[in-house]
Amino acid sequence: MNLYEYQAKELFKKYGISIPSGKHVASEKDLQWEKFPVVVKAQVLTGGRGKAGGIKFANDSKDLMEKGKDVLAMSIKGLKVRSLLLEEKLDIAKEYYVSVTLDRSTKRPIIIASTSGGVEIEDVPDSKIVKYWIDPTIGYSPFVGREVAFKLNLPPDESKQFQAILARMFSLYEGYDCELVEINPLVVLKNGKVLAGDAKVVVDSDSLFRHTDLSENPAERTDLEELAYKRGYALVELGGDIGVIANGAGLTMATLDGLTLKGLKPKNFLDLGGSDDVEKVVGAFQILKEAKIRAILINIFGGVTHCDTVANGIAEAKKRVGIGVPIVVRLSGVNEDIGRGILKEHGIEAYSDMMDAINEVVEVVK
Amino acid sequence: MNLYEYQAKELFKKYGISIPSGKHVASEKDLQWEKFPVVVKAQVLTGGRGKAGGIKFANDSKDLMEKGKDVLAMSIKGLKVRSLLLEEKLDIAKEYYVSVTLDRSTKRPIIIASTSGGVEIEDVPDSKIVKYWIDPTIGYSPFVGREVAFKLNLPPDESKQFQAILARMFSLYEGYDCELVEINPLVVLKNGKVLAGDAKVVVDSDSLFRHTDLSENPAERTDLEELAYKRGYALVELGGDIGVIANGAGLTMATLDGLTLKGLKPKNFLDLGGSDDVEKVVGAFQILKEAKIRAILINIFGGVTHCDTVANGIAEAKKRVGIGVPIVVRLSGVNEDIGRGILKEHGIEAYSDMMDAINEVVEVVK
Amino acid sequence: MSILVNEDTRILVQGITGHQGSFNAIQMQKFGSKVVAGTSPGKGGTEVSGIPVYNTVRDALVEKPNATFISVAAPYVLDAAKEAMYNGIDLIYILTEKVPYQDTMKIVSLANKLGKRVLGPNGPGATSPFSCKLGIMPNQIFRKGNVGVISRSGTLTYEIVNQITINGLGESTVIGLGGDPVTGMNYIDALEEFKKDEQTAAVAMVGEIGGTAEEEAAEYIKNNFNKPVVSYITGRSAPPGKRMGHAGAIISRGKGTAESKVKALEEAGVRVASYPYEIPSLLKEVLK
Amino acid sequence: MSILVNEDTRILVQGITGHQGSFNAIQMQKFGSKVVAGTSPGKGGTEVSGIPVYNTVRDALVEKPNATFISVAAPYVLDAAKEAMYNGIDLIYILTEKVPYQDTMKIVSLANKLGKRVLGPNGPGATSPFSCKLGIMPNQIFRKGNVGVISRSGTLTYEIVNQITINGLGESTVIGLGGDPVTGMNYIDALEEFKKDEQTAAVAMVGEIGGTAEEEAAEYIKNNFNKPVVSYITGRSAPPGKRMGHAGAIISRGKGTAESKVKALEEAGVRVASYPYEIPSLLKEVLK
Repeated sequence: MNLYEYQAKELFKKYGISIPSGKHVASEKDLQWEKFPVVVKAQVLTGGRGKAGGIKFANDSKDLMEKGKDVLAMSIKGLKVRSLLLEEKLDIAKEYYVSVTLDRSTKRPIIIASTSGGVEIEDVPDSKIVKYWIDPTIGYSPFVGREVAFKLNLPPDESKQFQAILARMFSLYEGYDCELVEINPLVVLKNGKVLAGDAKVVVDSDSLFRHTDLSENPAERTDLEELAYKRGYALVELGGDIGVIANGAGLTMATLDGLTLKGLKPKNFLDLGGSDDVEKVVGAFQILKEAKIRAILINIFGGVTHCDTVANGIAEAKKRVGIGVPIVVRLSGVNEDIGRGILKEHGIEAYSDMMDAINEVVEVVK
Repeated sequence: MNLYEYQAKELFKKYGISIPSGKHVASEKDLQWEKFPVVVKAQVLTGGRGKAGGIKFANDSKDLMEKGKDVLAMSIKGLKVRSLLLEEKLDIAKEYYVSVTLDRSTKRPIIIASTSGGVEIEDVPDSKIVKYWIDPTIGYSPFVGREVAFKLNLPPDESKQFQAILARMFSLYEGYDCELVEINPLVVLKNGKVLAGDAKVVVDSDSLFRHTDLSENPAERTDLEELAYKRGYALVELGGDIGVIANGAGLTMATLDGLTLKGLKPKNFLDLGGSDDVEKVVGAFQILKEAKIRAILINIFGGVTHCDTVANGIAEAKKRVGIGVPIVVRLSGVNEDIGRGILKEHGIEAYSDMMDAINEVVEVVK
Repeated sequence: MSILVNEDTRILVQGITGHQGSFNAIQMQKFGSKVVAGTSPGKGGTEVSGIPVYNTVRDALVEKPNATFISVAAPYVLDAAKEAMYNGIDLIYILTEKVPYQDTMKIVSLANKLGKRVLGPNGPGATSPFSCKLGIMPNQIFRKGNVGVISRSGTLTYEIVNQITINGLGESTVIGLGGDPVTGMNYIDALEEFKKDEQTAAVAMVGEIGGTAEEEAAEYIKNNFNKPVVSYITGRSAPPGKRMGHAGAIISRGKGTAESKVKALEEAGVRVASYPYEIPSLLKEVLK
Repeated sequence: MSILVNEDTRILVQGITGHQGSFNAIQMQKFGSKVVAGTSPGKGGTEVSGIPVYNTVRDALVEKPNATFISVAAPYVLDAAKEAMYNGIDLIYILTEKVPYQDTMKIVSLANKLGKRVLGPNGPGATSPFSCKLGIMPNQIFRKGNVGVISRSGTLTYEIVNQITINGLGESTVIGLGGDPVTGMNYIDALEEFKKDEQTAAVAMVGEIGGTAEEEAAEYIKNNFNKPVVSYITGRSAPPGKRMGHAGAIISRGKGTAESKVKALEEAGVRVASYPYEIPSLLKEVLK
């Protein structure tokens, strides 16, 4: 789960990581500030808000009110700005980069740091980046911060502050089950103080049961995805016109790939998951009913999910949901024959081979 | 460092371990309580206060005042009672025992628990004691509490509370660098609630730099020990009449053992430690001057501590301190010859062999 | 002789009285696995389909289990895995999905230190027809044979195993690694075992988008693996930045694309299928 | 050939610019030890007695150290030991006293996992005359010979080594385990090394009150040790419940008495001296 900058900075505060003084503002009436100039920052879960005009400077109360309203009314990359972060304007001398994240390939946390901050880290040449993998047996210890700081060649006073910040970032990374804790830019002020200019924190959604202080943020979901999410389905909208229902993430992806290789454009990823429930099948159709599609392909390899259950679900959906497009079904595995029999009663001929079903979809949408 | 019961219970509270409602009272004027009867518990750093009359029950305010004053005026095993803990009287159904401590031999924390609580754990037969060693790689995890609780055969509701308490005791054990966290008795009330009747916590003195909320308690020191402690010397009073100054804990103990084997009674353990400082030597004599002794044996094996430094210290002490008893000196190791020369100038013949020096002490006190 | 699980595997089911635990304990029994014990704190002394239930893993040791099937809820998986490892269980299979990845990292790091194996979380387990199934794969799709199968997914694995079986081939062991970003065993761990296994003549490797495990496996195959490998990679049509069902199936910051994986595998001499159904014919070719 | 330290030992001094660090670095050099590098954050590029100083252990690796002498202040010992282990140093000697024992336990547990050795804290180190001294023992008390010495104390060790030397015998390696309740190496670890060491013909074991390490060593000697052992145990006259200088030297709850240790050793066939000066004659007897 991505956190907004203001949420991430609240966590920074909790962990003792220096941040600029600031205020989170969700409505016009709170557009007030004492010491100008002030920075007005759109709170959106996407990068590049600066270029998109989501960061503005205000010089007095009137200016703040105007610019604040402007930014509150914006959408950035399709995402509506719902709130702002007002922050003191910083007297910036240098901008660094530092992050803690998971390196999937070594299964270790990795620290990435650079004295070239303020730009996307992907755009910084490798020679200017310091990487440090944390040994899971040894964990984080102050020497890690020293090694990174010396490799970055920081002056002593910056080094000390940097090490304190890095240690706290790592505590936050572990304490809140983060996937990413990133400060970009890590700012060195003209007076020598080091603090977090921006803050990006991604928390593992699966860990939220132990972080009850975090409420779930609305992610970047399309309307269809939001509908599916609310009803407990794993759906990803893809933009094509063939509705897909399958079971298992791998098989669902393979179904999409098969359609794509045949020149069709799938509308969605929808995984029934490891359930064996007629209503779960019916519900999937109810969601796809809201999508503009030309056909639906159901691809089931029966295991935990029995083929007869799916067949009953399809029959039920035909009755209750009223689907206006052709339905192509493939059933294989547990109770395949029973399922095929049930569908036959409802006028559907189920395939047992996945490719046959895909080819049939090609036919019906011709 | 041993904590008083009231201090230990403050830590219990911090860690969420259930304790009786109570109040720490250091002076008569605070001898007040709402709901009677109340228990008046002497706060002393020794066991057996119950038998010594340090725990009393008061039935009303007047009774509390009387008994409180009584206990405040007590000394238990030579230790003055300086404060009290007033606590609600518990409606006790059962008394258990549970502790977390270090097992030196396996270098692992060990959990010791028994349903036979309220007595010294040394007096409980092994068959009624459950021991559980924590694997340092795996650490404490809820399954540990389950295993211990099932082995104790606790009823489900007690088991649940016991597991919560044990997990928190372990957090405290690690969080405060404890040498011991002990609850004896762990009380089961008639209403089923489980809580810490008593509380014993010993914190590693070497860890106090990171537990700045704990102030150092006056330990059970004799006047001579307290004097030495304040001046930075490791001194243990032993009760005999031969003063001992040596360097290194092992060599100092060996010196005491040598005197003892020869039928003499050493007054003290005093280790000069790894210093090379004339004043440190002089200071040692200044401390022993306060002790009733018949002779002083100085036993030095010169390493970090140079023999000439010690010789100068002895000479200085003879001049400044005015020691009224014979001094026997043994010098060996670094700068032994120089040291012996210096002492000769001051009329002291130093031995180079430890046994010769011990035998000389036997002679001078005959 | 198969890998990881065989007739000597003695399975403990942690959380045996739960829905998943009891259902799969019985399915494993039906397959022919030795399910020797289960745990469920407070239910010690009862039984599930003749399998004795204990309060703790320690108590269950009287049944001499050497592998465990963990199906407790996600918040309790770390504790269950620690309990199993503390008590000397060698193979830890975790069915549970949505385990926080830092918990998985702790489990994996501990297992490495203690010399234990972890399979999963969020995978279907391991099956060696017909000596042992540790996991949740459907019982009826297998035939004993010489093809080792390694996969990160569940149903797609069954699909491919089924294809292998109905086309007259058979499996030595089928391994589901799990769909999370961090899992215990990975492709290379499984390949190392298949390399040593005399029963295995070829390997089918089923991959998906996300991470670089397939690329690393390709590197390993190129330099260290002497048996033929065929592969199928799914997620070619997945857009970047979207999790495709599995927590681990995501293309992020340009990493984890199907193209990259296919390319790496082909460069390592692996024949990569376009559709799952092509796997059996590719296998027949490389096994000639 | 001596144990633990020898002519191949390349010493790093962590905290080399401190008083203890610089003094002992020079003393070790004088003894003939290869002191190849030191660390002191922020002082990289300087030198101490010709020994190059680096900011971090990582940087110091260019000098190929394989042992470290840690003399940083107690609160920083855990970090220093982790830094050394992370960077692959095999032998960690810790001079510092008053290290919190839970820090020591972490260090020891890590070292066990990573296959490293820890000597100390709060001990004088290890000396093999005259190939290497790692620690703070006085340089002038040694003679090369066939007696291995193991001790928990400092000065008393020097006393006994000196006795051995002036009585015409000599030492293979002298090991000071340290006076804390928890230390890295213990008697058994050292005995295992002496058992394998051809140079060592007999062992002098110096013990003291507190804990049960001597009793465990006695058990080991009885069952597994084939060379003669003589011993001296100090603290016979110490009262229970009092720490005698060393944090570990305390008789508590009836455990850790000198009597218990002497008894266990004698039962294991070890000759136990009443006074330190008797050690050489006992050695001469057992070496006959």
